[in-house]
Amino acid sequence: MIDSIPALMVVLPLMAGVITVFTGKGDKPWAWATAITGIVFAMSIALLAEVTAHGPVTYNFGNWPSQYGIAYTIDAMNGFVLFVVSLIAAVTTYYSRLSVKDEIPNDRLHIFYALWLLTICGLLGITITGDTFNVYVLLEISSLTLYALIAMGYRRDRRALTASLRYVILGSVGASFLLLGIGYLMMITGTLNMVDMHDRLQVLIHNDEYSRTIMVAYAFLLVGLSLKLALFPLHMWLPNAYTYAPSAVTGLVAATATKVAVYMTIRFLFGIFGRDFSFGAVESSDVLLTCAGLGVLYTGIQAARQNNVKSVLAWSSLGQIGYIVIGFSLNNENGLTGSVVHILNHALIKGGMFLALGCVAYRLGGTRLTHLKGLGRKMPWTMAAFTAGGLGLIGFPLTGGFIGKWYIGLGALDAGNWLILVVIMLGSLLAVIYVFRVVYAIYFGEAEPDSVHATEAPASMVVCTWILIGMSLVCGLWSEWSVDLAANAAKAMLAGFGGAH
Amino acid sequence: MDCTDPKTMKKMKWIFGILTIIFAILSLFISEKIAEHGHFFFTCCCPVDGAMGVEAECREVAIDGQWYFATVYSLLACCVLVVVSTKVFGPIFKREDTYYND
Amino acid sequence: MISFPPGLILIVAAVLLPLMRSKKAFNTWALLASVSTFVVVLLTYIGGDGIGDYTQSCEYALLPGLGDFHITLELMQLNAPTKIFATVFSLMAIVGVVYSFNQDRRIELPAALLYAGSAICVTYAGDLLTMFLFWELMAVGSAIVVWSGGQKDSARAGQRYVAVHLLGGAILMAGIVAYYVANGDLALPNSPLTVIADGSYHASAMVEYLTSNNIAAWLIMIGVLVNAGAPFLGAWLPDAYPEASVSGTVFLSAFTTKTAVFVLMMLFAGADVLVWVGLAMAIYGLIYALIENDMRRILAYAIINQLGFMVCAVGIGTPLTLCGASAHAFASVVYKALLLMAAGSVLYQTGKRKCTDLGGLYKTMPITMICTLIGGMTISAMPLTSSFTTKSLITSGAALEYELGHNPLYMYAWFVLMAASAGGALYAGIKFPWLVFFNKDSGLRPSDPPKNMTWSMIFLAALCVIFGFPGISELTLYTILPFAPMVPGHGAGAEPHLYSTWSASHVISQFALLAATGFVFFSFVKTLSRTVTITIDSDWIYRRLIPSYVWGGLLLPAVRWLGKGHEFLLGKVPGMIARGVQSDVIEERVNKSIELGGTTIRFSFHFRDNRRRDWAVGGVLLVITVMLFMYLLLNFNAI
Amino acid sequence: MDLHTYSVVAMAIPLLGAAAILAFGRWPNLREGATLLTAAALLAVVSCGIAPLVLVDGFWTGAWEAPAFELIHMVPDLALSFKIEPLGLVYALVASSLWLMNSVYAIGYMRGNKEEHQTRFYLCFAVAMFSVMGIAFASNMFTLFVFYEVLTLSTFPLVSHKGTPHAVRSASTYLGILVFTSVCLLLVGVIATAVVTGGAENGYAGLDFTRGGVFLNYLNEGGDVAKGIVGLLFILYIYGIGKAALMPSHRWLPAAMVAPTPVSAFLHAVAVVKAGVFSVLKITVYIFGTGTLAAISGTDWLIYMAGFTIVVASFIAMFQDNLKRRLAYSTISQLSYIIMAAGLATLGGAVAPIAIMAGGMHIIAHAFGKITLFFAAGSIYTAAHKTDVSQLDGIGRRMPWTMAAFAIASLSMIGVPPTAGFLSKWYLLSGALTSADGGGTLSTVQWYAVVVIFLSTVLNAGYFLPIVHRAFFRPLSADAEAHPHGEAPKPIVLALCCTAVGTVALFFCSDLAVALVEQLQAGFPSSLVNGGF
Repeated sequence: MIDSIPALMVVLPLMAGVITVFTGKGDKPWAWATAITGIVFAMSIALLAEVTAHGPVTYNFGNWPSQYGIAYTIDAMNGFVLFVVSLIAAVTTYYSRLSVKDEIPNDRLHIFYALWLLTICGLLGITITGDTFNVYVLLEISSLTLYALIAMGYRRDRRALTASLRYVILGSVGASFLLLGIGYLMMITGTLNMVDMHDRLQVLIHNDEYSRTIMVAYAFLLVGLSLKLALFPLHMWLPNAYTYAPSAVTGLVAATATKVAVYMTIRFLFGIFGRDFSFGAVESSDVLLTCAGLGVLYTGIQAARQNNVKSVLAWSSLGQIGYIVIGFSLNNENGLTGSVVHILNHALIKGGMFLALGCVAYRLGGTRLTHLKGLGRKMPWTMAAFTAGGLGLIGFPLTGGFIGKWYIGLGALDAGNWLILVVIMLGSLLAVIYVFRVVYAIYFGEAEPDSVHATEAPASMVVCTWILIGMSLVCGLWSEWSVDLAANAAKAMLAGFGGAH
Repeated sequence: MDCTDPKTMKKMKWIFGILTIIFAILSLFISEKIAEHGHFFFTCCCPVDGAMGVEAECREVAIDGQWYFATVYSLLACCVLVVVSTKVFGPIFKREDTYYND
Repeated sequence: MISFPPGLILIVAAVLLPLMRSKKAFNTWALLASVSTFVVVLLTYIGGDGIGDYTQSCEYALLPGLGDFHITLELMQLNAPTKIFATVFSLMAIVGVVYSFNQDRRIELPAALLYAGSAICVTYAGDLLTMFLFWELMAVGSAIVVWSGGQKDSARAGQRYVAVHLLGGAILMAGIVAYYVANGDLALPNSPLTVIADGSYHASAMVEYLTSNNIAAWLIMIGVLVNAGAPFLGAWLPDAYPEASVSGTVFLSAFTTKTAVFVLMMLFAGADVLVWVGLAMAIYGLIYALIENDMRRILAYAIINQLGFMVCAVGIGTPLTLCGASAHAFASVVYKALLLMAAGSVLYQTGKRKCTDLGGLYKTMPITMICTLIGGMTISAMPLTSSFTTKSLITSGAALEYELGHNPLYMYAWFVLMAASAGGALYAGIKFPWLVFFNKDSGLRPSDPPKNMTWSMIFLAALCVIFGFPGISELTLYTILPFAPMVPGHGAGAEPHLYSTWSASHVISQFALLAATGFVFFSFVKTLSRTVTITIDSDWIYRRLIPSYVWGGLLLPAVRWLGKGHEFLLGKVPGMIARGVQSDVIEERVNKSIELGGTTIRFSFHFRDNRRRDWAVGGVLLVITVMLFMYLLLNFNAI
Repeated sequence: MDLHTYSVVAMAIPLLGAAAILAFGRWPNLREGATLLTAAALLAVVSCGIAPLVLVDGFWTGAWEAPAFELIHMVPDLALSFKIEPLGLVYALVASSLWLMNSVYAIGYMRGNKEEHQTRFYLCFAVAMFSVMGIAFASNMFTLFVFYEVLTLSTFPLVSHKGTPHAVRSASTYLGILVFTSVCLLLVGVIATAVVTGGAENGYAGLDFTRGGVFLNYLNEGGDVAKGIVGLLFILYIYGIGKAALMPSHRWLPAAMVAPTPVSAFLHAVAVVKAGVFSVLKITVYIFGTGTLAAISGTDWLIYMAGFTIVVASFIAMFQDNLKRRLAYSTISQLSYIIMAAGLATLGGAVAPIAIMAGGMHIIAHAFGKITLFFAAGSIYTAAHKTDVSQLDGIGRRMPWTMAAFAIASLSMIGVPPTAGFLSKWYLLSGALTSADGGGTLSTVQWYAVVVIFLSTVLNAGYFLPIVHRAFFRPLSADAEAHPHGEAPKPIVLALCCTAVGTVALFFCSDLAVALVEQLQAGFPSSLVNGGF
């Protein structure tokens, strides 16, 4: 059983997604999706345990040798990301019942959940696969379904359509860049398998062969990945997409999509090109740090001036991605550990906060700042979750957000880069401002006439919100386990291709 | 004598002037031995021994010399003090009554 | 046996007095407290054999604990000069209480008693810290006395007074701390005074510190000299004393400066620098007294002038001069209080304080006039007054010291002191009574003051005369001096013997000096008649220089500039950043303003319009292309 | 009970109190009862439970070697752990005893002025006290940082209590400056400390407060760090601790004056600013070590800056007509006494221990004096509705107890005996006048410190005593004649009399205070760097 888990992780949601279309109406699609994501989550835990205990797991589809067939390789790095993605998927799916019913036309629920599962399938697939072309395929699966999911927010706000369209265009550009890059690499290495590609690339680089081609492939890949992970200044698709998507979708996407893109980037930079090439031969460290650093500041300021709280969080996500990029761009163990652990913590925090906003939207029909005024007394649990999450965004000590920043900070100083440390702290300060604006409205604002009669959100939604927020707090307080996992992943990545040899 | 009358000033000056002369003569009278011993000025002017009431010849001379000197010295000192304070320091340090409006 | 410092009685009384509701009870208890203090002071002399017996003590652990920081306060120690200073202080407390019977301020008298009590406690202090604690209490008490004055400038003058004293206190404290740090001990260096009694003497630890330029000694000396009214440090005295009330000034004149003399005597006997300081004070006080117009300011400068004698005497530091300093302190407390009471009576009766406004009062204020004359004669050291003896002790001491050692310093001292003595007769003995009571008629016809004031004056006038009577001083004053004022005999084998003032020549010469002074006064009377002016002293530094130039010209602009910098950083920069990033369509605009340092800073937050045009897709694609090329170009040569 | 376990008990009490306050929110009497009970219990635990154990000679130095009470271990270098040592005890004692006073006072004030949101008010107070205990007993820099931030956040609702736009803006300034400095400077310093000294993973103390100082031990164990880096880190720490209000990061203090008076008292005397200066002392002693700072000999700037702050803040105070603003600037000035003490300690040698004692003593003395002053300001506001100094003519006749307490506290601020302020001034002067090399000569910077103390004495007198003069010696203004009033409500008068008496009592019964600060001296013999640089 354990042997086939890697395949099941992808195949199960894929098949289930197709089946969902036929599950009928009402709560059935939701129940089906919940069950599937639950199983997937359980499998991811099993996989993570296996990887932690016994090292990388490889699964060859159809028992083809890896250089011809498709191989799924799970090591400390993607085992960890798989865990994060499936965790978020499970929780948001369970959460989504009421929220989706409220926001999606009831005759399309089955379609919605079909797309939902396919998105999850794509995200898991990207993470799990050891085959570069497979990455592209699954990326397209997840992206296309995601475009549709985002567009489904049109019922509440028609701007979802334009947001989705923009995402389609830019996402496609990014994907095609990736495809080009992968194509170049395949051309010179003759393989699509990541391990093989890594090994051959190292030889080529060492012998100084095809260096221009490698360079171009690298550039295409990095720009494509930057677009996918929404690195400043290639982030334009993200804020509106997050803002106008249905609440549950935002929760899922914000917590997973960019994280998976980050994973891909780390995989390509460290696992395929190797750190000596990525940060030695090519000076991408400076470019990435500059972009991410400026991005942290710019997006922080933007977040501080949004009136839609969902928009605030969307911009904030960009800033947090900036931290993650800074972390791995530092090219040292502490920095990379910080990045990885922040993938988890930020996913939990941001997922939890978007779910909290989903609760607000469910009760009040919107998430503008004026909606949240005075909600501290009316929706105490939801708002407490939001506040706790906000502290995490700031990077307040004892929350998950702090741990990642701490390690990234250590990494920055290990690299002797005081400036970037200051940027990180300034980013935290901006986070204080944008979080505080909202929290102040929640607890000290006078409720608007519309929201006077608001009550606490349904228990199922609040519980899901709190699961994520609670986990983020746990990860902040007893963080040794998550940091250990992240540190293992970081060590593996620094060592080259995930230690799969 | 009406003390509020400005003319009193002149009378007072005379009175004190005469007193000064009397005391000076008195001092001279006591200090006849100055010339005899040739002492002069400060070593002769030690006032302490006089105060002690010791009857030592040398000291006697010294004592007397001092007393004679005292009259002249105090006259001079007072004049200098008055002139210096009113003519030199007065103009420097005297200000309108409203100088400090604090 | 008395085992607590008698001043505590007055301090306790000072705390309890404000609780008295009726005026009568108030006066009665105040009088009772001061009289009992006087009695207790006298009782403290009993038991020891006088000189050298300083064993009675009352300890209080101030900073107990571990290690080096254990400090025990010796509250009660009979120091050599304690007797005479404590006696005159407690005496003045009684007279002062009586004199202020008819004033109606509820805070002044308790404060004055606190002040007097602390002064007495200073004289009984067994260590530097105890001394300092009561020293500061004196400052507090006396400042309240000044504030109670109710004159036009009392508030400001009191403020300056207390600031100067607290500054002096801080300097003194720093000195004590430095001494403690260097020495590990705070006991008052009593030894030089005891040794002096045997005729031989050497410098105290403090004087040695002074000569080796140890900061401790210098800081302590400067701190004490502030209270002593030394030039440049003492401008508070003529500034504040005239602003106190009629009765308050009497208290003020008695304690602060004389405790300073006491402390100087305990610590710095024989420090040459004090000779210079004392001479400077004598001259400085004299010159200012001569050109001053306000009658109480004249007397304030007179205090400085007379203090010059005492400080100089301490600096000479021989048995004779130390006795002279303490005896003269006694005499000058009495006559200065008497003169200030007289001046106060005039002020009380006429409401005027400038010599130019007064004159011709002798007819209607005969008792006051007579008392003033007695006071004037005493300050001039007229034979048959107390200070004829006490001042002579000092001048004779200086001369003797010159004769013994031929140190020219003491010769200068003698010259200057003689001149100052003559000058003192000039302004206080003649000028002050003349301008106030005689001279041209001001037209005022006030009567003598109320009985309690009159009798206080008469009592003090009597003291001046009694102690001036031949033989009386020897019987009374000499017994409470630090030690007997002995002078060496001359000639082989001559025994040292007790100093005596009364010789024909000395008397004659003193009269000669006074007569000459009188002659000069009436010769220069036109020059000496006052104009309506004030004299500026070193208080100019903190009344003009610092407020207008240092503060107004230098610091205030700096502080304002600092405030502007803050304003810029806190107020403008965030707004600039906000505006710089955001230049698009505005949906919501929130104007805010913040008060900072009196100025209003306006923030303007612009919230982004969600409908505004984002970057067009084409624009983003352009950025993507640029990024791609950037990578390619940046690394074109890398490989 | 183990010594260090007490620290958690001390923290748990205010937290339980907070829960009780929340539960009793609807019943004001019960709620205030809970506040008072909590405060009393906290004081009892700190003064009767912890203090005796520490004061037993030598006990705590042994206990210091024992492992700290570790509540939560997060990752290497990051752990919430607590340890009791004398400096923390000084702070905890001051805060807990004054909290009791402040609670009594707050009840009188809040009811007297009919303020709203009282439950929130008392709740935040209790939470703030919780964080104060956390700061006092933190055993590593991270824990201190955490509770430092909790204190900032929990006092924000107190500062903005009135809810007016002005209050909110001022509170935002308060929060903004404190958070900015702590995040952008202090946290950077903390991270850098972990990196520079190798941290727990390499077997060094990392962020744990260490006898002699983390850096000192690191250097003495053969570690290597550039002098410039240590100096830079010191700057980061000092300015990162914005609560110490060293110029130019002092602006939050006057801004916070918009708060109700009990809060001002809490900020200025009990908790917040004390947390700042306490942290400064703590990092000087335990993170850097006086020996390290003496060796880098580049910390004179701290004394110069502290002296500048003392003098300039006093000057500004002199020109403030609003009573509370004047007190606020006075606080800024007085805090720098403690910073100056920390600065003097960095001269090393014989100066260090006594300077640290001066800092500890001034924490106590200033706390008692300043709380009295604020109580008096609030008392005047409650009884007479007056906020400006210029309105106080003759008020001493109507409110003799209040103004007498004010006068006593003023004397303490100036450092006049017999008040607590004298003791700390004594120690501070000792620190300034003790020469680092023991040879009896003073360096320029020491002279500077001495002169600043002189100036400060005069300036303090310059802005406090005129108020006393006004109150007692000026006639009542015509306006005041028309609006008769008496003393403030009894709880207010009781509280301020207690603290005023405390100010004097500290002088006469200085045993406990002196014994405490002497523990600092006894426990931390100044040691020098013997390698590294």
